[in-house]
Amino acid sequence: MSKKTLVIGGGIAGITAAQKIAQNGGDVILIEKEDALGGNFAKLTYTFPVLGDAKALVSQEVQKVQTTPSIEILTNTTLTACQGSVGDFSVELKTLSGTRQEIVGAIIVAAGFHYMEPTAYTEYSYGRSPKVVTSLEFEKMAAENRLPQGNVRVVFVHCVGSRDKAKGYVYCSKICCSYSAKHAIMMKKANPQSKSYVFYIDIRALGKGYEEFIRSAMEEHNVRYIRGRVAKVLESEGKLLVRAEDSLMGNPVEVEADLVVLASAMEPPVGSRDLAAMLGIATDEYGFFQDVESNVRPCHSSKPGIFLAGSCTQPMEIASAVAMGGLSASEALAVTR
Amino acid sequence: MPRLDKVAQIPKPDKIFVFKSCVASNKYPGIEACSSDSLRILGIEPVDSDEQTCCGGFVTFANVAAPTASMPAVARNLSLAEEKGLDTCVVCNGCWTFLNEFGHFMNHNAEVKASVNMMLNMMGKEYKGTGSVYHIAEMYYRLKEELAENVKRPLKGIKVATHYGCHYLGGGKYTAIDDAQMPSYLEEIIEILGGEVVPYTANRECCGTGFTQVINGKDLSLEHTKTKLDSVKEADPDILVVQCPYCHSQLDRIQQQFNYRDEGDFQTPILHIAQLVGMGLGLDVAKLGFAAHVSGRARLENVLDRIGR
Amino acid sequence: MRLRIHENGIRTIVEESIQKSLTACLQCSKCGGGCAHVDEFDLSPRQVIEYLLDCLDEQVLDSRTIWLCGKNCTECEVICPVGLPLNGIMVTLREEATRRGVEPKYEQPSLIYHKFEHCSKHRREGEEG
Amino acid sequence: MLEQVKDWDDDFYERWKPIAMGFVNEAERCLQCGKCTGQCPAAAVTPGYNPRKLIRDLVDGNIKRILSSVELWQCFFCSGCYSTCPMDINFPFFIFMLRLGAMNEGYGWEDVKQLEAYAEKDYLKDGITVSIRERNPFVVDTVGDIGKIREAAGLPTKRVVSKRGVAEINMISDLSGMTSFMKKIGGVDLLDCNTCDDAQARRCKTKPLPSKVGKITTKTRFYNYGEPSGGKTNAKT
Repeated sequence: MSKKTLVIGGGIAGITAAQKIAQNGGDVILIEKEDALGGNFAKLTYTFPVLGDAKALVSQEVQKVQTTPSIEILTNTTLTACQGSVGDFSVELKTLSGTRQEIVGAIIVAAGFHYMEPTAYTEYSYGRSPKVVTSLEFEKMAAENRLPQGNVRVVFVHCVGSRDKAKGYVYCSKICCSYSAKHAIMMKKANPQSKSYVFYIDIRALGKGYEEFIRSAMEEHNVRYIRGRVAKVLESEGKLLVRAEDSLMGNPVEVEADLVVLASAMEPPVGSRDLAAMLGIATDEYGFFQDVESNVRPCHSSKPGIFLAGSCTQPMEIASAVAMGGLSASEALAVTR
Repeated sequence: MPRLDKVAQIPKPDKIFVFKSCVASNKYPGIEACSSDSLRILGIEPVDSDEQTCCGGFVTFANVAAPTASMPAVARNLSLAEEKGLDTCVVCNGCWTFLNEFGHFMNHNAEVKASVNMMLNMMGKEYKGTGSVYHIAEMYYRLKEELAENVKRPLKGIKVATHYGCHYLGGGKYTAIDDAQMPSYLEEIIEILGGEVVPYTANRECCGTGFTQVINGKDLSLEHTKTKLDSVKEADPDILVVQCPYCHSQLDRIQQQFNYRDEGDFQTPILHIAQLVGMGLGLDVAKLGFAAHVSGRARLENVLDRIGR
Repeated sequence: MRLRIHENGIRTIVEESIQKSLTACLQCSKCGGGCAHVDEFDLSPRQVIEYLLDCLDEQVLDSRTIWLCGKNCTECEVICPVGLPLNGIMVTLREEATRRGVEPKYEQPSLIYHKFEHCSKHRREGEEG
Repeated sequence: MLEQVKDWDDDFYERWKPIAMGFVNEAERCLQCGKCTGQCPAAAVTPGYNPRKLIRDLVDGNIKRILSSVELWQCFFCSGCYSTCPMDINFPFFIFMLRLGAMNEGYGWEDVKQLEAYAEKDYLKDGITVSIRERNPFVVDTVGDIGKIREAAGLPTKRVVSKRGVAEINMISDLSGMTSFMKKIGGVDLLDCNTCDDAQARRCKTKPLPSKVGKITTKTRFYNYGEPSGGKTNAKT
């Protein structure tokens, strides 16, 4: 029986799981398909509800795993085959230098998530106008100090791709409300002259301090929240026309904007169904990994010995991903020793 | 972006049943003449029947009876093509929606189909649901290569704006060949014909006819048409191309009314896509039926002078 | 009627006088729901604030609400979950309306206020457009 | 105005669903997100019209407000709401069916009557709804005879539907109950601008809307969703 644990995914959930196992005397192989650890967290500028420096936080965590001798980090590596059962999985890893066989006792899947590309939402002019960006692109713009300057209006659009039966996903992406508020605040801090508008259906601030965070955007940073889903973004004379309904009033409204930020849905990681088939575990209708019992065993996959962590199971914020990483680490330790 | 998988499913038959539209026949005969002739040039023999009536949609949208009353009329018209074993090609967005949508509804609703067939059987007809309905713009897009080969009178230097019309793209959310919000196949056809596409802001706005609104709520209808026409005027195209005769009639005739009322000076010629293709394919000028056009005829003459008669 | 939203309405004057951002309004409708006289207003206090945010200044200044509300009663102000001083807002609006020469509208609304007859203006020429 | 809960008809929607022939049955899905109204051409030019509110009232069962409203008759049928709806609600069909419901309660007959004339004089007589008759005096001056234009384009002078076709359309109309429905409304004059005299023209321009259509009294409709004055003046700034 192997005492090693394979962690798939070097995002914050995978890093936390690897760290916790190592802290308790286990051996870990941490694989990441990209060339650096950090995952989606590393692409952010600030965290919420406290505006912490995301890059510093994640590099601190990455450094911890990199300096732990019992964690072997393999970047640019993917899983290509997996056989066996709990305590004795034989896995095949494809690295840059070739393939490699390993025997591991447990597997933690922390494959993360993917921001949906809202190309199907042609009504928002995404991909046609450079002034319409996704939240991820907005983060990048903020990191590179490319946010528009001067007297500009920025419109944030909630629920792009989520809560949508026709073209997207029916589920709620859970964190878009909070991160859009974060973006609005970032915009205001970077350019105090700017005016921000947020179009929402409901505000779903499900976490400690989240409601207060969004209220602070409204009250202190003067962000205008309009209840209504944006119907159309048109380009007109170098400006964007954002059309929606102020559904609290019942009036169709129009905002002339210089930048439109689409809070696109969190969707399952690319290739999640293939990975699930390889591991022999179940996914839900969207392609997220299915837990076997969501109330008391949220990190157990449908196969014993394979555990789930982070946002590959459902849309989730950083704190929950960290908690879930810790939980799956303790479950993995229980079967490997 | 056009849905290429849908386009590929459209056949290139030898013959097709051309369903005539009421507005096209009686207000803008050029559309009727051009649709048959252009299809013939592109290698499809148009088949015609004088038994075909109005699509039957009028009954539903005017609320003069429940949709149950237009269902048999739709089925009857579709059965005319089915008898000949052909698919149907329509020139009007309204006809397309009703034939397509109600046909689809009957195909998936055995009870309604049976009751409709009970009526049709009395007149010796039957609706089976075997034929498909295609819009003529779809056919042109499918016959892109043939179109490119046959251009005789390239629309060189002619600025063309597009208006798709609501009932093809909106009503056909899942069945149309393009996305409802940002379609682009008409633009491609225009480029094949050698024209220059002009974008304008209100591209996807409704023409303002609103089925019955132009009769019962004229003020609303005019206000909406004005926003549309204002936006078109700003872009100043030589031609605004539409794919629905009803939009054609609204946009063409209301311009004249605004001019009479001194609410602006609108002189944009409106052309149906069949007329535009007919023009590109070098049909006789009389066949294009420009004499029936109300607004912007001087500009149409100018366009003809530029590209050759 | 589609509105173009901007930021240069009397909203700025109101915000200056109450020293608070109107975007703080939750739009929870507690003010109108708790008000004893809301039936007589044309706009509920919540709507006044939303109109101000939408820069529908004329509608706000033309409304009866600003003349009827915020006189002696502080019901809405007391129950407002974000503590917006609604009385202060109404006072500012009344001052602004007086400054602009808007006629005060104290009279009670008639019962048929909301029931406008269907306009029978009817044109026949060119029915098919 | 204060709305009383007793105004609501809790099971109207349930009762109405089967009447609507399975065309429409997903109003419960509505998220009230307002995407429909945001792009609606009718809402953009009308202060009160709002598809979202109509759906809300339908699901709530606040049906009196919908059926007696002017707004119900202001839809443009552009299908924009359907094409943009994240929950795939086919709202234009709601309007068809709700209008029939409103007519059942005695509203909107004057509108329908004008259209009925097209059905009776053109659709049933010639088999073509939009006939060669020109009803626009301006166009008569500009365009002239359509028959000649048709001839020049190589078409028959008049598009004629075969006798059999017209007979079959009439038969369908009888069988589906459309004819009896139209008899109930009664006929109406349809004028032809080509042939109309001065007296007729005067009457045509000044004729008020009828209060009675055939044997049916039509009730006055109201602006139930807002006042007919809007942000028109502010919209420009």
